[in-house]
Amino acid sequence: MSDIFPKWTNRLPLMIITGVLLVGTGVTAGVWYYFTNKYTNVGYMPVQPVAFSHAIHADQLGMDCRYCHNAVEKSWYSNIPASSLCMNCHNQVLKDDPKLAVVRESFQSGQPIPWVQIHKLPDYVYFNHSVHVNRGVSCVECHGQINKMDEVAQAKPLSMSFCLDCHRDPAAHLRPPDKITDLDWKWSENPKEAAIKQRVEGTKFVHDWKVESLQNCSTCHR
Amino acid sequence: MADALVDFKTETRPASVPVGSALQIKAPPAELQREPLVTNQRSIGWISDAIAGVAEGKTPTWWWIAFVPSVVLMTTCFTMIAYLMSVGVGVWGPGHPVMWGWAIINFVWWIGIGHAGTLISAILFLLRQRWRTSINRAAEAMTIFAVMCAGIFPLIHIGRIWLGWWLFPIPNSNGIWPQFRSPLMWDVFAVSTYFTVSLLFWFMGLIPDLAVMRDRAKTKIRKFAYGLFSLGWTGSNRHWSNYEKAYLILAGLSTPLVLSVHSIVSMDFSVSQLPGWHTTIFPPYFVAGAVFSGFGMVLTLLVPLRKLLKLEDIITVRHVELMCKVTLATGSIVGYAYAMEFFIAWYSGNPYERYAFINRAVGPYAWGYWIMIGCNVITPQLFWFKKVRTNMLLVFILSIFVNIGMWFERFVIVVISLHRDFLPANWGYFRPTWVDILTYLGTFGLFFTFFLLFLRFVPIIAIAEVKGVTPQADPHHPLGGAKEGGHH
Amino acid sequence: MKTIPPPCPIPETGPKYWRSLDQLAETPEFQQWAQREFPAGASELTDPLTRRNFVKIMSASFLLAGFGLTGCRRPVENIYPFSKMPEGYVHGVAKFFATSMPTRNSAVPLLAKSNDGRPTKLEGNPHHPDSNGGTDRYTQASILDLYDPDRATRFTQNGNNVASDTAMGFLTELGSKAKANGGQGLCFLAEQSSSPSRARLEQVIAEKLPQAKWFVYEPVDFDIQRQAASLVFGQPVAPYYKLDDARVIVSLDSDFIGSEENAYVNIRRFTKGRKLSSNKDSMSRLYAVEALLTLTGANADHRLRIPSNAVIQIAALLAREVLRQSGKVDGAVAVAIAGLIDEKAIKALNEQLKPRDVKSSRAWSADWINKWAAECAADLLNNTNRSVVLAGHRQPLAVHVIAQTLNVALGSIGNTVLLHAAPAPKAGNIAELAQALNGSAVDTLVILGGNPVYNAPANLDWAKAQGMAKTVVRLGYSEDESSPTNGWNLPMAHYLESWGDARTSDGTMVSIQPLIEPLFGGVTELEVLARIAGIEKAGAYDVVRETFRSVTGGGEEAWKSFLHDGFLANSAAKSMSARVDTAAVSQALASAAPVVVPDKDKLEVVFHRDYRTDDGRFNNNGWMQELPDPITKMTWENVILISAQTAKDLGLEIKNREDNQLKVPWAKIELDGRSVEGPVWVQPGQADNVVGLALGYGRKQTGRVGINSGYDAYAVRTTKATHIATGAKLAATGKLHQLSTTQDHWGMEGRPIIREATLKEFQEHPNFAGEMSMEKPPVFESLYPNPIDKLKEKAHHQWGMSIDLSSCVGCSSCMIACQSENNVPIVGKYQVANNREMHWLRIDRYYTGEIEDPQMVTQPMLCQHCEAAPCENVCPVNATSHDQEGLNVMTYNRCVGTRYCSNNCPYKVRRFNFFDYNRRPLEQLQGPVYTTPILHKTEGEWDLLRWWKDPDRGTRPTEEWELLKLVKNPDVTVRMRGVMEKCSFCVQRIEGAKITQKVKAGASGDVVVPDGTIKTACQQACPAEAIVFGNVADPNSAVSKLKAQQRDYSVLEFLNTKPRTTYLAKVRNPNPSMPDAYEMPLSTKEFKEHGGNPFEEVGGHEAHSETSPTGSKKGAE
Amino acid sequence: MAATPNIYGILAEFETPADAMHAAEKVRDTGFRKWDVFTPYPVHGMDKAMGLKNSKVGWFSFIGGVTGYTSGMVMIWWMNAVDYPIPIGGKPMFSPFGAFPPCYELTILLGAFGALFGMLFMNRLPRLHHPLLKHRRFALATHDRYFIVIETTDPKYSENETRKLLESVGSKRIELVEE
Repeated sequence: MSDIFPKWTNRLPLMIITGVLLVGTGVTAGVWYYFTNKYTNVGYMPVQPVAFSHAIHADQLGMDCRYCHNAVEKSWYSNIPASSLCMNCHNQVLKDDPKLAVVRESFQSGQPIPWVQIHKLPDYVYFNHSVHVNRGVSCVECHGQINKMDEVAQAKPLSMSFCLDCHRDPAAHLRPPDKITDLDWKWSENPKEAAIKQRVEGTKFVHDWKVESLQNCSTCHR
Repeated sequence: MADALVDFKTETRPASVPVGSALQIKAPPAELQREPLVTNQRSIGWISDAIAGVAEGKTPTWWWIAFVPSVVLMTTCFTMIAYLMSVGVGVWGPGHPVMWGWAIINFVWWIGIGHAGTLISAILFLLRQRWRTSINRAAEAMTIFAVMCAGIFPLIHIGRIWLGWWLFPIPNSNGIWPQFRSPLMWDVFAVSTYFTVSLLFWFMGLIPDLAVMRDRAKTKIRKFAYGLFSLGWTGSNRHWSNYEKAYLILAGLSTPLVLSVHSIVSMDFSVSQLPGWHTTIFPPYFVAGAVFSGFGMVLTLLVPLRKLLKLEDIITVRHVELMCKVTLATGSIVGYAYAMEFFIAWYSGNPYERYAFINRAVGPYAWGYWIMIGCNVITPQLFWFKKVRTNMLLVFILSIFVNIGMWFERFVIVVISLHRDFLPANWGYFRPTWVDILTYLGTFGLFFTFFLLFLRFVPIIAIAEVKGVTPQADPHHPLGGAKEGGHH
Repeated sequence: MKTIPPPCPIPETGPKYWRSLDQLAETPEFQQWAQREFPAGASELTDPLTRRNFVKIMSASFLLAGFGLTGCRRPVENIYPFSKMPEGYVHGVAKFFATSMPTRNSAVPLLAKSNDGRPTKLEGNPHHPDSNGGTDRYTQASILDLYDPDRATRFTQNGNNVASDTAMGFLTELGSKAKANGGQGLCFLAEQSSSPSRARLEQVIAEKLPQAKWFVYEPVDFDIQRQAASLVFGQPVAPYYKLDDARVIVSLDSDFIGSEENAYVNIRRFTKGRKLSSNKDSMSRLYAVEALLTLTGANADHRLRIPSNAVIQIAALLAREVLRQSGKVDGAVAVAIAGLIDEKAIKALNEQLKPRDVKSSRAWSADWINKWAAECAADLLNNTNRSVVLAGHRQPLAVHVIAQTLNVALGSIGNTVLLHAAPAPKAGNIAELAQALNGSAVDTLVILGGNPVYNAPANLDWAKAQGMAKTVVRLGYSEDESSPTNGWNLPMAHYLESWGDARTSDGTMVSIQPLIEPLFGGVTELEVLARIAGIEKAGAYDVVRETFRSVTGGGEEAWKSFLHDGFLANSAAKSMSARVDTAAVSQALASAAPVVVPDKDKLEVVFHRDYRTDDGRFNNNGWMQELPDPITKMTWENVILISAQTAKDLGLEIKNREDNQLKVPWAKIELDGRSVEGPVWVQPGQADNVVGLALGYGRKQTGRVGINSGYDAYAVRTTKATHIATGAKLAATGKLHQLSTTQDHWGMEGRPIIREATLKEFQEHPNFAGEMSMEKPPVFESLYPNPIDKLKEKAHHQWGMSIDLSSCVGCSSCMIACQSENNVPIVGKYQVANNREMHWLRIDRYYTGEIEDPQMVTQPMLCQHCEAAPCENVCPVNATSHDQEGLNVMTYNRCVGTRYCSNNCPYKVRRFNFFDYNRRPLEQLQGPVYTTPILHKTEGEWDLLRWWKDPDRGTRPTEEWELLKLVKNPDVTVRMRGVMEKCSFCVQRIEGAKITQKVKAGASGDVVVPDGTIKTACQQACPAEAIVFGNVADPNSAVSKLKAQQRDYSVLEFLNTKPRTTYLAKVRNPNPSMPDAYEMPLSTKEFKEHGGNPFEEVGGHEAHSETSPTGSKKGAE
Repeated sequence: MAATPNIYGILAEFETPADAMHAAEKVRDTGFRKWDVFTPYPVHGMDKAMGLKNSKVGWFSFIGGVTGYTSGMVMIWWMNAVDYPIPIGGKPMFSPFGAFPPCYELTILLGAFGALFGMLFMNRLPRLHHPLLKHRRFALATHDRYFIVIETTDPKYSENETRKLLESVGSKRIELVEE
């Protein structure tokens, strides 16, 4: 009878249990990491048709975000500037640079530049830029230090729980309205002090501006 | 060690048994005779032979005749599910205001059927009803397959089947959890627990019997398969000691489980505020109904099976009678519940409540209501008569009526309550579609495919348990070898 | 750590989702496409970007939605910014433009919402002097026509495609050729229009081409109002009714709430005269005399049902009484009117009213009709200067003449009836044109709009007549029955694509400006006429601009404000005084036709304008087709309406088993040798021996929506009797036909769902509505506090709604507005029969009393936003929940579709997407076997593959989907199959307003949205102002004040769901001296019969505990 | 003590449960430790005859049940009331009553796991390879015979004496079982 099952099979249950535990942990950890926005979206850096550098424009030249993204305070949508806006400067600066050929061509032909969209939310999420930037939420909260990026990459997961982090505790993220587009701004160079100040000032903003900590479904889904 | 095979038929018969009266042993003294659970004084070895023989012998023709259509029906079921998933729930009948239709009816019906298995194996075990041993294995198998059929429906009835996993508390990047106030969440836990525990219970009971099969196996594949699943069971008494304790605990756990599952299923209705659903009587009424329907189904299955498999000595007329009595008792409880519902509706003074019940009896679906009353309240009353209980054909027919009646009970609750509720402007009607019907019939294919496979490969009666209840298994019984005056 | 993903090739086309599609502008594909589609118009693309040109590009670019790309880490979504930014354009912010929708002789002033260049929603223009922002259902639905995939998309000559330039060139050529012979042989057939520009062009053509002839045809013609007034007052005038100033209103078959012109204005004025803020207020009283049960009759305090051709008798009876006591009208008129009275006919009619069932409790007497008229007349006389008599457009001239005479006699002229100057059109009618055609006197026939082959009187055999012209030029909105084979078919531009002008009923001049360039290059009537007239600047814009200059003399500034406001301020017509032209009146009365008392073998036929498809113009409009008729609640077809008694007499009884199989007899109606077949339906309250045939269905050549819907009543309609005919026969064919209704149970079963009282009862028992509530259980503190109560303290608003059932007339405008605002799909006739219609807001209609003469009540039913919502706690996945402002929110993307919430909703206002209604074409919603994507191909591509490439498009043909998605509101998620949906109180508007307020607040705490800022779509569309929405936490808000009224009640209050939507009970105002006076409304009586009594002082609660079971089925059979 | 290493033990066969039980009592009284009785079904009274104590399986089940109940309550409380409290139907964020049904089910589920896996653990099953299972007569242990096996590793084991003992208690057939 037992010739079917050699002696080593008696160790089988232990081996199976160990194996299942190991594989199970691995799969769970893998799914946890690789199947979430933190992995699938963060770091997404597609090749853009024009090698536009935010680092040069926003950081070195000190241009305000809203010079180009001028609808951000008025619309749910933060617009990508039209080629004509690029040409405001670039018909003088670097006007013959080959890197800008696509922009010039677009301006002349009227055909838009096919920028690749990076920050994308599902259609059923109604994120509104204007209400955030007008009420003390900086660009940096969702887009990261885009002013340091030569090529834009997604910095934050932009998942629902990412949104909830801020919505549950707005005091930890609000800043003075004039510092919204200053992506390097900090309450203090000393991180400890900055944290304390953020808490104190943030709580004050929440109170004074009547900021609601909204985690209702209707806040984002309609 | 192929020669290690033992020919059970020739070598192992107790020496005391004369060859001529092949499978019989001497009758005990008259004063010791009780109504036997195994008739014709069969020996312990015979029990093994008879039961294991079912799975070992040549596949009978009737099995194929039953199996082929079952597989066809099962395929139909899966085809219908694929059609449903690819098109939408609209291929079924539900609409405004009857948003649940056959799917939920079938779910409750199948899960109710499942209850008999657990009841037989757990509650009767705790109550020391030893007659359960010859039917519990098949009843448990029936439970598992019925719960499988039942479990399909809540899963496929939802609009976006591929998101069904949202009903489980799995961490996700949306940071959102299930809503545990919903009876449907309770259902998820109840049904999955029920299925799992039933399976464990069944499997545990199977371990010694699979060892029997292993030890009788002649082919390598059988040896391997039975050997693997019997987990190396030897029949050690030290093992039996733990085993019996565990079995007792499982029976103890299954008893409140079986009561809770249908109570929770009933809460799908009673927690709502719909007239006809919003009733405190539902949990006991549902449990009674479930047992009623479950016994109905056990009878439907076992009455022909004992004949086909020649197991009349193990599943005796007495067993059938006892099950008829349980059916009679639970059927009466169910009938009482129907009456009570009407009384409470009248007594409540709530016109909406009253209308809901009057509408059952005289509304557009009155036919459904009266089928239910006829099958569930009137037919079981025939079991008062011994003549009916012992007439196998009649029992078989009546058990089918019970099954039909209980399906209609769920139809009455789900559809008739929903179709006319508070605002008359909403009132509507429900009609099943061909997909509803084929899906439901398809689950019979699923059920019988599994059940027939179970008949072929697994001992359909708990061999060890049946052995344990025979007098010759009792060391204190003369047939068990005890000396005069017993021994303690 | 992260690597740059492998470079994805740029996909061939742009974004996939229509919401992000707006981000697409110009692409090479578009250019190619445009050149292919608009070979003539492609050059325009190089024009400087004006707003509308940009809009055209935007819209057209949607048509490029295409193919996703797989194989990369995630599909690449490209963003296409503008190459050059249009001025003043902020991407993503909706804009509103004033415009108006032209109707027959009038217009509806509008504010049209434009999302990134595509109009998505229409609202009334509240700044217009004769508008409160309400609209009618036709207006709300008209936006869907813009995106109708079946509209005409091409220019054709003899059925062959031609370039638009060729076609327009032909018109110019036609004009110059005609000029040579003075327009000999040139005929125009137009629809009615109030456009000053068209009038001007008509004038120009008349001058340049004196031999050319004008004809006007409307199948449903309201011009009789003007004709009668002009006749009575001896000068060209048209009446305008100020119903709000009237205390007594008598409708002589005038469905001024439903099917008359400018019903939305009438509703506003009518309900304004009946608003009650407390039991001290008074309200007007409405008497209706009619054959069919119309919305007006349903809202009347007293209603007399009588065959249509006999209405003149009631008019005469009234006039006799009134003129006897009023000295304002010449005695000769009184004599002429008295001469019309046919006592024998009245007696016969009276006999028909007599209840035949001995068990009937209906009152009746031998002089019922006379008494009714006498008391009604007495009431009118008691309210001189404050009463009004209206005659309906179906009635002959004589009735209108009597009505205006009555108005004069009652002193209404100048008070409740204004006379506005209205010059008579110089045009022939269609019969004359047919004669000319048949006499081969027409070389070129220019048909401007309309659909004469379908709707011209049957005896004219128009299809043949039209073929007699040498050339037919037809400007049509779709290629339909009237598209000529012998000539040109020009696609007509939708009014939202057109320049134009019009006048509203009060005479105010309104502008029509395009929100979008014509999607398929359609042209307007004005452009066609201008070309033929040989006007140099023949663009519609130039024509309208020129008209504006010539009419008003206004310059650029005035023009700009005209466009901006949408109307010309102070341009309303002046009220004129007039006196009765006795001779003309007497003459008109003398030619009145004698009354024919119909019987079951000689039935009277009434052709009526359909509440949904109008005269057929909305036949291919899915919203209208699926809108249940406000009275019959039938969808997707018209029915042959007869009374219960007539049905019995003719053996056409209908067994309504309420089992989703509404099989009714298919009957044949014969009239003067012509016949048509259709399904018979019993209409409670309809006069006996009268058959109602709704126009607008049974079209032979229409779009994919309207095809196979209903029967064609035009087939038996002749010039002899355009509205009322007698001598018809109705007989069963033996066949049965299944109808689709949204409500097959008629009675309220004595339940206090709609609560009613008479004005007198309301005055004496102001709290009657509350008294009808069920006995409350002894109230204990809730075991647990409602978490909402805690959130309320922190939230800035608490939303609620109040619906005044006294004001709701059941017009259903709100239903279409909701459908338009919230992207509510249509499901088709088959699915409606399965009770799967998707309307978030429905209008429940109940009849009470006997089927012969019931009272009808309507109730808008939508999500009640219960504070203790039963739907929420049964959802296993948190898909429906509460927000802190008291909204019951539905998160579609979380819904798995258990449908439990719907089962547990006592109001059953939740709707489930049983199929992908947005992605399945209608014909695939026809069961019982539905196509499965596993086995089906669309446009030659396997559905699953197609789905993989673009999950949104589904199995709709690409062109259909690309067009239909343009009508979607981008602020509302388009729901997929398997999810539940319901009224959200227009949460997108609420959130939008809150965001706007917060953006405005910036770094301040001024975040509370002021009252009145947010209007829900239904509220905005409601001309009756019956729906009010707002912040209930603010005691000064409009909604709080309404909820504080005595009539306020919650439906099913005993369930303690604490609805945020409450109703104001309905109050009727019967005249106690009328023979059919009632002490309490019939529904209240029914409630009382079931044991309740709201009018007993001693604690209503005790009375209610004795309620008996409600098993009886009233009214249904 | 001098058992050959390839002998597992000595196997005595009995025909009736009574015989086996009496034999077991003798073996127990002799003081053997590493021995066992093998029966086709649990023989009533055999535990006592072998001198076995009450099984400890119950504890596994108890621990499982307690774990199930508490983890259920904590999970539901944390998910619905702490991590993401959403107002639902006017009901409290957490109530032990609403949470009871799932917790009840979890109690049973983990209790059942405890019972089954506790039993398997106590019995050191699955053990697919066993010397007895190779023995040809032993297959009858699941049929209708009763066996007593005394292992060679038992300190009291001695082939001859043990065999005699087993013979004395009535076994008709005694064999050695190879490892």
